[in-house]
Amino acid sequence: MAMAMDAEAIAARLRALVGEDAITSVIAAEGGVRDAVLRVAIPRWLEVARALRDEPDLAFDFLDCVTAVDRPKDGRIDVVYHLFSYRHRHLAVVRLEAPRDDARVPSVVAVWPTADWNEREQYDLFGVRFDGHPDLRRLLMPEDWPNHPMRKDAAQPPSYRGMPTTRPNTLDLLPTSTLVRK
Amino acid sequence: MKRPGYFGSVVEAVRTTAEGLSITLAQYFRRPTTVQYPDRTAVPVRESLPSRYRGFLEVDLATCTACKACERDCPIDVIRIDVEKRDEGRVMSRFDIDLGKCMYCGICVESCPVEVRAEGEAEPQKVIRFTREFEGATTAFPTLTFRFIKPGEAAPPYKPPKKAEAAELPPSPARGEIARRVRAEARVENPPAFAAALAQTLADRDESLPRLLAPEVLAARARELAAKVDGDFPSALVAEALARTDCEACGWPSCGDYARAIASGADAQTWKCLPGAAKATRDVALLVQLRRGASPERAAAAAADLVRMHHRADGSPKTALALPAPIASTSSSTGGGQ
Amino acid sequence: MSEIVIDRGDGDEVVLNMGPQHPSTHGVIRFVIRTDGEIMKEAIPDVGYLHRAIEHIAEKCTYEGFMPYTDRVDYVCAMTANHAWALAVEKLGALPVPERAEYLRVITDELNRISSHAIALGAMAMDLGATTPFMLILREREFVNELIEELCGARLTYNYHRVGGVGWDLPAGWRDKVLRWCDHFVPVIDEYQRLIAENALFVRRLANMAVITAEEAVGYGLVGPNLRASGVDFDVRRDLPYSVYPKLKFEVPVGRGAMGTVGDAWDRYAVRIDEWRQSVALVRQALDLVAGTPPEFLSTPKKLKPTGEAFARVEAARGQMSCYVVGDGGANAYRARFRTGSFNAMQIIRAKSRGLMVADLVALIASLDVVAPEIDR
Amino acid sequence: MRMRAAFALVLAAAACGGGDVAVQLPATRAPIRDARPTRLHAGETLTVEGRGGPFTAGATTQVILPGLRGFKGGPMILPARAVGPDRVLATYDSAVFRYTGSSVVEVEQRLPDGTTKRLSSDPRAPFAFELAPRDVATAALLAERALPSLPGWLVGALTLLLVAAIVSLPIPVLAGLIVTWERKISAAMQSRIGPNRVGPRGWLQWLADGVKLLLKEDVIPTAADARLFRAAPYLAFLGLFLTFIVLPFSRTLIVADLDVGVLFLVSVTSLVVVGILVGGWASNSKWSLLGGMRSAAQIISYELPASMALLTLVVTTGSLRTQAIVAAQGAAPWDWFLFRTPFTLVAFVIWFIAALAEGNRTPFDLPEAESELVAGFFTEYSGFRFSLYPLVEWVNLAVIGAVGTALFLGGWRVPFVTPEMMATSWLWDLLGFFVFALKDVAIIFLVIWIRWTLPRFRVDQMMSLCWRYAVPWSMACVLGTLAWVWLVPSGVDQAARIALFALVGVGGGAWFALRVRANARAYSDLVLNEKLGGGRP
Repeated sequence: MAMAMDAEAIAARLRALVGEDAITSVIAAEGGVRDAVLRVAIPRWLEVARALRDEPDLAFDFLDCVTAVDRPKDGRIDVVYHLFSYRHRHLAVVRLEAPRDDARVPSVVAVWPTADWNEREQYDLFGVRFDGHPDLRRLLMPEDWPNHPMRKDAAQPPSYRGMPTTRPNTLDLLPTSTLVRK
Repeated sequence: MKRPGYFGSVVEAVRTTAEGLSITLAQYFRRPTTVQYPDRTAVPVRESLPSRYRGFLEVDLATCTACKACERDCPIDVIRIDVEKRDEGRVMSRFDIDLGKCMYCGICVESCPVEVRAEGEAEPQKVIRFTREFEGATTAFPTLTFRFIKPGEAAPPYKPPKKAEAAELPPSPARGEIARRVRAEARVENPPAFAAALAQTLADRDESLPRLLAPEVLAARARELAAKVDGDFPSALVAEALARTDCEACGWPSCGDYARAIASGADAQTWKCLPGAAKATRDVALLVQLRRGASPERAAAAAADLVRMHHRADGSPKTALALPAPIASTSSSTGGGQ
Repeated sequence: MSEIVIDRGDGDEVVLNMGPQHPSTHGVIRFVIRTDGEIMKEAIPDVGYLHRAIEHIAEKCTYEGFMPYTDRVDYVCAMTANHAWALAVEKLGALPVPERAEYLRVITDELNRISSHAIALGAMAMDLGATTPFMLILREREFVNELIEELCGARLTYNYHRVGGVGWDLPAGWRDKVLRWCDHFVPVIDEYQRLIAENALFVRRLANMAVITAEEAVGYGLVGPNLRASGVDFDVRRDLPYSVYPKLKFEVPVGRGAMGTVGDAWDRYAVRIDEWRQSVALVRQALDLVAGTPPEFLSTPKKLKPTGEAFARVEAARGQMSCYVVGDGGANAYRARFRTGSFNAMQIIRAKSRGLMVADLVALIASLDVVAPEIDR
Repeated sequence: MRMRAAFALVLAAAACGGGDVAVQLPATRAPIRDARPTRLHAGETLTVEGRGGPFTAGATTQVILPGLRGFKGGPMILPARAVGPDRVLATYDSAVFRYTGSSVVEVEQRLPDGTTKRLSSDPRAPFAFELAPRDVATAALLAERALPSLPGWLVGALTLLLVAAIVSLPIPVLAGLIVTWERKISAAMQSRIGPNRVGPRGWLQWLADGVKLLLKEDVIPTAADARLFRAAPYLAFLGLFLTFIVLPFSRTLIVADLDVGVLFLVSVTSLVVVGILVGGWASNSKWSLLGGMRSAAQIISYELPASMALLTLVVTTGSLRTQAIVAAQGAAPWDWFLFRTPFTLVAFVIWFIAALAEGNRTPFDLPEAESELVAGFFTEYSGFRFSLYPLVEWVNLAVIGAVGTALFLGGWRVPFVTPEMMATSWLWDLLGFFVFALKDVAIIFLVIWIRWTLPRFRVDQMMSLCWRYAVPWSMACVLGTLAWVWLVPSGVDQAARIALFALVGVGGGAWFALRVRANARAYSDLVLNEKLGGGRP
């Protein structure tokens, strides 16, 4: 029986299933935040994930998207999971707030196989370590790339293996009319 | 659904193959839809394109108010506008668009505030707009940088009439004319590297001194260069005299840099172009003399002495110069000199 | 991109390096194949060769300035990528969109879906050796390109949608041309079906090959035609409706295992052919309804400096493309994330490639309709 | 071009020894007992033996064969000389074309006293004569006699080389024309225009490509086995070139009408697989090796059904000679072997599929499957060495066409003209050659047409098609034909031919034409960009 649940109902069900401390809070969908967000405690995330998928009333069988958002001002990196249920047609947004310098989050590859590459990409670009990931390597950047490029504080290395990573703007190379007249 | 059995698959194979063959034979008798660009199309492809086609950009400087909205909104800043304060007021001294890097997204056209009436167009166009030109194939990459204001010239910004708000939109030439003119100029400005070098080596195969310094040849060359060296002294003229092979024998990273150094006087040794040999030394010496105001005859004589001093009879340079450390060129080295 | 160091397997195993430049990897993707000559032990994908850091660029230019970059997220079906970004930013800033713009968006999305499927189906036929269907179907794609070129001036990377509407209105006479093309295209679909889809050789190459069950499809996050071919009846246009899709009637083709089992390579092929027909029907309905809408097609937002986060989904040609935008009040997006159909489809190739033959790997890649720009972004 | 090649073949026509031994009936008391040998080449002598010394030595004698019609129409007269009372030696001087027929032998002598004596052999037992133009061996012999100054073996070798050159010169031209035609057909089938810039309407495109390939540098990979790498293409070319010897282009246009024609044909094509395998291995690249192995497996396994299919024909005609097989077929379509019996029809289909497989043609072009093996066994080749492999593939097309025409579609038989009538003048042979060429071109079109319609087999499917379908069915055909030839009375046989032709030929053709018309009418050609319009060839 397909019965869509909203964020509050989901949070309540999860607290009942996993424990009071699993869901730290629920951010309601108002102001800039367009979808309600469940803030989950990082140590309990794996259990919550299993509950989200296996609980018949929740049945979140599709992990839509895993995104890391670097917030240096608050000193944290948020890992946001967007989930969807084909049976109940309802959505859930889970946010894990990890400390910025050593972001360690349990991997959910065991629950949703699609998390494999999603997590590898977020590790590659943001440096979020996913514990328990079978093969946590860089996905997009070369193996020996010096930093995690999409972090707000990541400077672009001037060259990689002898190849310059920036090129002068072709317009600057053209001598302007003033130079010629001198 | 179960796959057909042993004989069923034979029947299926025959039936579907026959069906496929009948389709391809039917296709065989249809008219081909391809067109043999570039030389066998009914009309030049440019005319067959829809009016909204996003080809090369062009700017009608007569109606441009130099508000720099397009330069500001372009996501990859391919537009460069320089506005200078001159005695006759604010003036645009440079309007370049690097169409080699542009992604033809049209954001600049949308952000341009001034609307104009282009010849033969119903809808009002903008000052910066797309044309239906697209043939930009070139071997020298700088050709794709369209310079709507020639270096050294200036264009006063357009002042839209205040009071006649509802007045007729300012007229503007048909779309494409400006683009074609600027593209032609760009092609002239950047001769393909290899063509120039090839033409030069083929044209004057015999570069021995007697022929190069023969009185009438020298005098004719001096007069020819004198006509070119009117007041201004663009380094491109010097660059043309060199061998344009960027071989760094003269110590400069490229012929353009050596030419600019000679033009600006930074490098007085005008005989260091080894591949150019006597011919290059002669032409450059003539240019330098004429630049100092000498008459063609005195310039020819001075050039002849200089060449005889530094070149053997067959035109080859006397001293195989040891390469000095490359001198930091005034601007980063690029292909052909400016 | 990683230098995968393979330990030398047992005696007769050959390690083949297919890609990154290879005629049938549909873009710059590399597969390290461990095989004994014909049967593959495994095909390990290695991606990242076309990574342009589009998500990072989103943080460097304004919301409107980023729109042309979304064309490059999936240059084969750029329109739906535009649409995803427009939806996400409009949801983030709660911006109104005129009704005419919604219809124009649907029309261009469906036309682009047809031309994208044309490449998918044509390239798959070519990978299995039949070059004629590829040429014929590219001729139809050329017509679609000409139609969209007349509408917005570009043939591949359109930059047609805007935040708050679309860039241009319908040119005069365009509607009849599209209808004329639709009447021409429907019989071509039937001919294409008879020429290649039902060809015995083609069917034998694809039926019962690389069967993906519904659980596997959902688990690996397959979306769009790949998901529906495995029997999961889900389409974002109908089940999480956006734009004006609720006003349009269309069925969602689902894999029925007509030539083998549900979820085999042939089903993925057949579902795309049926989607052609649905898209033509959608274009026709939208063209009729757009005539009656008020002329305004774009309401450019005055000040676009939203804060908060928004998540939008669009049914792209390669399945549901999700776009997650975080705004911090600045003119540029604070964080933008595109999750595309090919990205998920690539993950299942390694699992499905075990035991297939080298020729089948080519068919598997083509049946999943994977394109490199979407994987690496 | 093809006409000059045909005449060249005639000048160098050669037939070496053997042939059917005509059964001689015991002669009665006729004055002439025997005439040997009955198979004569121009330049050889005919020995006529009399019974009881009927001839007078030294008299001017000539041997007359009334049954064979001489060049100018009258009975054939051979100049002869009587070397003994019971032996006359006649020299068969020269004949441009092959004569076959039976005739009585008569010797006419003018005696010193002015009377002429005419003796004849047993009228009831005519001799079956076969007079053929000079074969290469006799040609070499004559050349040696004509040039005594040069050593004998050199002249012989030069003659053979001349013959080989004359036969092989048109092959690259043939390949070029077929390549260009294929590109034009594939273009038309894909709504493209195809080559139309080089030469009249693009027909010299092959020359441009050939010259380009000649100018390209032919690179040998460093780690490749250089000697084998260079030899491989020539092996493949040799294998293909030898098949031209037994192909009957016309009644007399055949290089060597070997008695083992069909067997020779089947065995020679296996040289091509050696060339491909060696080429694949010598390139020392994984992709080429895979391509080479796939192609070897494919060609070798398809040789079996191909030879079994041809065996059914040999069983029906009773001779391996290609000319004999052509002679056994009538000119009318229902007399062709294609529609002779249901078994030969199936044999044709199997042989055609096997021929496609041996020529690496789609749907069997696995060895050079671009999408998987980049270019298969000739990935590493370039320049002229590379051009030999496509040359082999496209001339193979012509060979498939020629073999199919000769063995299944009645070869050079001109409708409503009996072989005897054809023997009368060389114009009939020319017409026969055109009929042969027409059928050859039809089969080539079919092979090209299939390439641009069907996708490719997978390796295991190709093998299963061969071993689970082609081999058993071809064996069944052979047995079926045996039973058919032995059991079916000729009346039923004739009816079966007409029925089969009507059903498959006419019926199938009509159904197919209807399908083509339906597809042609399915949708109208659309031109959106009127200014540019559709393509014009």
